[in-house]
Amino acid sequence: MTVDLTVDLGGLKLRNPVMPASGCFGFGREYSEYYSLDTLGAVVVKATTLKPRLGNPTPRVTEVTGGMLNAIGLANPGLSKVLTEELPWLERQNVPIFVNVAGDTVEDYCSVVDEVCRSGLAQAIELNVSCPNVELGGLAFGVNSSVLRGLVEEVRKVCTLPLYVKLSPNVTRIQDLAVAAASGGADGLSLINTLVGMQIDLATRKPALANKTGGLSGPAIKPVAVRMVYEVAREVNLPIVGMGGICSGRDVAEFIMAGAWAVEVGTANFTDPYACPRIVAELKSFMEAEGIKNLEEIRGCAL
Amino acid sequence: MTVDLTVDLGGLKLRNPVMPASGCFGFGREYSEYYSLDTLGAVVVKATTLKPRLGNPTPRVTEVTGGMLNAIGLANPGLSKVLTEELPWLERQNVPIFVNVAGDTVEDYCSVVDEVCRSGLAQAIELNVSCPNVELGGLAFGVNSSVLRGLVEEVRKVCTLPLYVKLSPNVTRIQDLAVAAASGGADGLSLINTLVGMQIDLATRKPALANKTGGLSGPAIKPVAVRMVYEVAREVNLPIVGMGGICSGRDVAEFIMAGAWAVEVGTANFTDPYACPRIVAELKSFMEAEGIKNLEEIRGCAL
Amino acid sequence: MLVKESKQLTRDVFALTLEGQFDYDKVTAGRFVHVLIEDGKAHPLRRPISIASCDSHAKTLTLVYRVVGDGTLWLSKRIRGDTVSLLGPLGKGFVAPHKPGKVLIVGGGVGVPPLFQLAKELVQENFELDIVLGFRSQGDVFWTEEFAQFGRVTVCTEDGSLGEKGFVTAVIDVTNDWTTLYSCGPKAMLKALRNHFAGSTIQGYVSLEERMACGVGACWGCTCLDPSGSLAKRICKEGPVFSWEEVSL
Amino acid sequence: MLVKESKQLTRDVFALTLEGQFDYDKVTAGRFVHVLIEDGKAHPLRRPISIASCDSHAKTLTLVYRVVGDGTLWLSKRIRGDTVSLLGPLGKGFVAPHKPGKVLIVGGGVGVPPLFQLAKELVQENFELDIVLGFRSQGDVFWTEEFAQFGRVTVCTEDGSLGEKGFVTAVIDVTNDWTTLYSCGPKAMLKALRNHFAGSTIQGYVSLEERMACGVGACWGCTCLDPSGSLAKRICKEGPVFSWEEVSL
Ligand SMILES: Cc1cc2nc3c(=O)[nH]c(=O)nc-3n(C[C@H](O)[C@H](O)[C@H](O)COP(=O)(O)OP(=O)(O)OC[C@H]3O[C@@H](n4cnc5c(N)ncnc54)[C@H](O)[C@@H]3O)c2cc1C
Ligand SMILES: Cc1cc2nc3c(=O)[nH]c(=O)nc-3n(C[C@H](O)[C@H](O)[C@H](O)COP(=O)(O)OP(=O)(O)OC[C@H]3O[C@@H](n4cnc5c(N)ncnc54)[C@H](O)[C@@H]3O)c2cc1C
Ligand SMILES: Cc1cc2nc3c(=O)[nH]c(=O)nc-3n(C[C@H](O)[C@H](O)[C@H](O)COP(=O)(O)O)c2cc1C
Ligand SMILES: Cc1cc2nc3c(=O)[nH]c(=O)nc-3n(C[C@H](O)[C@H](O)[C@H](O)COP(=O)(O)O)c2cc1C
Ligand code: FES
Ligand code: FES
Repeated sequence: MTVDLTVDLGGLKLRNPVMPASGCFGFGREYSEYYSLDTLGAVVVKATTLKPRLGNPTPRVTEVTGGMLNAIGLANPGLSKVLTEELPWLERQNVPIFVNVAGDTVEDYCSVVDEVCRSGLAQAIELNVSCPNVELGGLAFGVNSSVLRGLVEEVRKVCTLPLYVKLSPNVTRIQDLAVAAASGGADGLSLINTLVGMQIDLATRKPALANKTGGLSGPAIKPVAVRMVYEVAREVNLPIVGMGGICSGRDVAEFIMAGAWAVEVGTANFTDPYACPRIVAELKSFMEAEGIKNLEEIRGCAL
Repeated sequence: MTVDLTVDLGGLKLRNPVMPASGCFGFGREYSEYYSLDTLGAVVVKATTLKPRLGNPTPRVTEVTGGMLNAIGLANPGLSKVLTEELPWLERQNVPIFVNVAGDTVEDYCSVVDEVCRSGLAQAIELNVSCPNVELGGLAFGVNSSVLRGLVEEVRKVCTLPLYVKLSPNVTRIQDLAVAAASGGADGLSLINTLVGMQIDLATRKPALANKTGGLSGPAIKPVAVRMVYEVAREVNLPIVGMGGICSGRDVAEFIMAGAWAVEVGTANFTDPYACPRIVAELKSFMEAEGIKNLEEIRGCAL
Repeated sequence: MLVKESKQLTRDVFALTLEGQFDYDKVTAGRFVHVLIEDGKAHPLRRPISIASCDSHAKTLTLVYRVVGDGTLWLSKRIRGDTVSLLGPLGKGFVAPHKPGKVLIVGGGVGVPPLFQLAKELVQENFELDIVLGFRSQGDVFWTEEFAQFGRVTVCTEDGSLGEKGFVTAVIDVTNDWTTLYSCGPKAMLKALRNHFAGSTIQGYVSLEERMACGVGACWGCTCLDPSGSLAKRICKEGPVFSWEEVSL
Repeated sequence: MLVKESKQLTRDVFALTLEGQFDYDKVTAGRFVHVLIEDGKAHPLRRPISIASCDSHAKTLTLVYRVVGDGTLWLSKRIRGDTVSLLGPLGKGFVAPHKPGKVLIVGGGVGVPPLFQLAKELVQENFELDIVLGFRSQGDVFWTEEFAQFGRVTVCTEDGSLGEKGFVTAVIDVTNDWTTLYSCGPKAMLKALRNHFAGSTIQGYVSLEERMACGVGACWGCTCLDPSGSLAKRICKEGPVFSWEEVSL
């Protein structure tokens, strides 16, 4: 049986539904030493901000059962270096590029999105709305429907590429935020970002991360992520990129059945640098074994 | 070195800070065949409702990486049997009893709390506010500050025992709900209840639980729980009973350092029926090794 | 307990014999053990597996299981000398026939193993047994010769590749004079059997399965309903063996 | 790779020798491997451990580590024939001295192991070595005799129970004519060493530690800052070895 792994994300065609998640794959250079990036559906690059950022003090990663906490703090070389040094290289790898964009203010987001779109170096924008909104006293953009809608509306005005809004799971009803993003003009939704967590270091009796809290990712969050994809898929009619704890082709199938069109793989890259191509191969075998010809056949079948 | 494990929860003295969590220990009979219940700080019994409940259809438990999902659906024999058959037996085990109370309406809660208090068979009430509020279309009592405050105020009127409100983690800012419970008259806070999650069964291509979603518990949620205890401890000056993924004495220490006064142990009982007494012993050794004389010495030290 | 021997019986069915300390006195056919997977960190829930055979003199316990997921896969990789943590024996097993007379035992797939210990116990009490064992296909068949020492064995396979072709009900003549029927297997088989004997006076027992957390009756994860649908029974505690009258299938 | 030998060196320090396929050609002193714990399910992050010694002819690799938590505890229980998954060699190791002349090597605790491979390489290139190894106490000392084959070894312990009493700086005379200093150990030691040599023309190198996720430069989890504090360097990629001029300690 031949299996069709391609995905059509509203016109943007992907070879397969598996892309490395933002922040877990840099700008692609490091893992390109392990395999050719054109085996991936797309690459979602590290959150890019207007100015370069050093991020939070270290320690900024730590392990927990079935997952990890990170408080990288959006460390990145800044828009200008990303456009001149990172994206041109990545473009030559023959793989669609999603640029994950972060900011402190609506204006920041708009500037970055505008320039990325004008550069012609990216195929889609992923808006990371889990960042604290400095104008609103540090509450994340992504936890309040009207704030989120406002942000998406403004970004939409300058965004000429498919616009994916990456939702925060640290909310009471994620479907409300999904609706807000959709009505603001999103072309698709990515979910989930990390859950806020903390670990205490018993030796120092203080939080293990210098930033105190960090984002929980990895298998530990998969059930929450699958539930959220399911809830959003029932209420919003936009392509969904699902993620959270994906480690295997079977995990991908769970997300697709819950309503995702494509997926991102984050933490699993750290456990296994070959995780992404392995997961593509596993998904293919799963589909062959189950007689599933293409992803649409099972997309949202659990709804 | 002698270590003092006792906890004074606003007048209610516990031998040690470890109690089995509601729903994970029935009414104590089953685990009393494994060890004597008077080794525990207290026992938190299964959610009790006014009328008997069969709960949700099966399957209603399933395993996920580092945790489990449950959708028991508040199955319980109902208030009257609890008062006549369960609590009298448990009272004879010489261990403080927390009765976990659930309901569909404010009235339900009040009736159960009232009768439990009058029975003289319990030492504290734990209000499970993760239940859907039928009067408000199924939104849980515990996800909206004013709804929660209203519930707690009403229950407070009839509650003559220490009143612990058990917070849901499925909210944007748990500290707001904690404040609401406190201003409604809670004597203490228990947290966290389970995170809403889902697993898809690849064989049936449907959710693994008949109820579709279920509550995620176990080590997977520990970082979220520790973070929430920490956040609540910084904003509310009430005793906190922390829980979520506790499996060892070191885990207890993490919660105490994050601000908990006592803890509950749920899922770990299933992995190891001797979990609770083992955890008490491990906590004691940890304190001995670290030269910690009593829990107050480390309570909230990570804040 | 320590692994004494692990034996592959079919493509996906394994027999694991454990030795060492265990509450052998409390074993009766139909009771089960709750098996810890690794150290329980990635797998916090134990796996319920019926006791297929128990020898309290040799101090050994045998579990027969099909590899269907992570837990049983892990179990299948244990080798002699490895340690496996068991909780049990748990639940309520098969009760002896209330009346003397011939007994019918019907097993399907990995429902067969607990019936081995049952047959052993019943023969010790001098009951005469007819044993019907159903499998999907020839390659799935195991332990039929072991059962032959206890009574007359009829094997059937769904595809007819061994023994009679079809489901177990196809080879069971309801007019036979069995007083008691013990069954364990897929729910569809248990249901079909009860329907097959509708109107008969035979006393029927079924062993049920449900996903379990605690295994001891504390979490109410594993309930089934009584025939009225108004009372819940915990399969791990009041079961897994129930009489036909006690549960709705 | 396959475990060839696991040897306990002190109360909590173990030497693990692995054999089999590995990118031996790319090993240089100071580079590290990223070790998978079990199957990575409960422990999704690998553990960075320096290469203590490498023999590309015998196809063996030795790691020396202290048991401090779950991961290293698991590692300490591996026995001959077990498999351990490694990623690497990763990072940038020690670079050879720019100038000829005597070399000073200073290690503290489990900072000592990578210096063994370094000493081996430097001696092959005919450098003369002075080696100072600091430990907490007599019971923590390991591999000092192994180092003696490469140069003059001075051992010190914080409590004076073996060798000189005190920190490594107490036994290092800055007026000596070393051209290059290589150090690995606790940050406090690295800092003290640099201060000790303040104003000297010696070329100093440090090997840094930080909590890591990817280990390959992709996650920016493990950064340190340059002396100006305005540029981040990834310890796993640009390091773990840095010259004094490159980083703020
Ligand atoms: C009382 C009882 C006795 C049993 N006796 C046997 C036996 O003798 N031989 C045998 O092969 N099988 C038996 N089973 C079924 C056996 O428990 C499952 O096949 C096993 O738990 C699957 O575990 P896994 O990790 O391989 O599968 P997974 O699918 O990875 O397990 C995931 C979760 O689902 C549960 N689960 C999956 N399938 C079942 C099932 N059929 N019944 C209950 N829980 C399930 C697991 O326990 C685990 O919690 C019995 C079940 C019960 C309830
Ligand atoms: C480049 C490099 C080389 C190293 N080489 C050695 C060596 O040769 N010998 C040796 O004994 N140790 C070495 N370490 C330290 C070693 O990585 C840790 O001791 C080890 O990861 C602890 O793992 P654990 O699971 O036992 O501890 P846990 O505390 O349970 O680990 C929890 C998490 O914290 C991380 N972590 C804990 N301590 C450290 C630490 N000191 N540095 C970095 N991460 C840490 C772990 O990797 C893991 O992700 C090195 C560290 C780095 C960065
Ligand atoms: C180290 C690390 C850095 C991350 N950085 C970003 C980021 O810059 N932008 C973003 O939107 N998400 C970021 N994330 C979140 C991931 O993209 C992803 O949403 C999350 O980790 C869940 O997926 P996983 O469980 O597969 O890791 C980061 C996650 C990790 C672990
Ligand atoms: C099977 C099961 C049943 C539960 N039933 C209840 C309940 O009736 N009332 C309640 O407040 N919490 C209930 N909980 C939640 C637990 O009390 C606890 O808050 C949660 O499981 C987190 O702790 P843990 O990770 O230690 O299990 C239940 C949890 C489980 C696993
Ligand atoms: S499994 Fe917990 S009651 Fe049966
Ligand atoms: S550990 Fe990921 S960049 Fe260094």
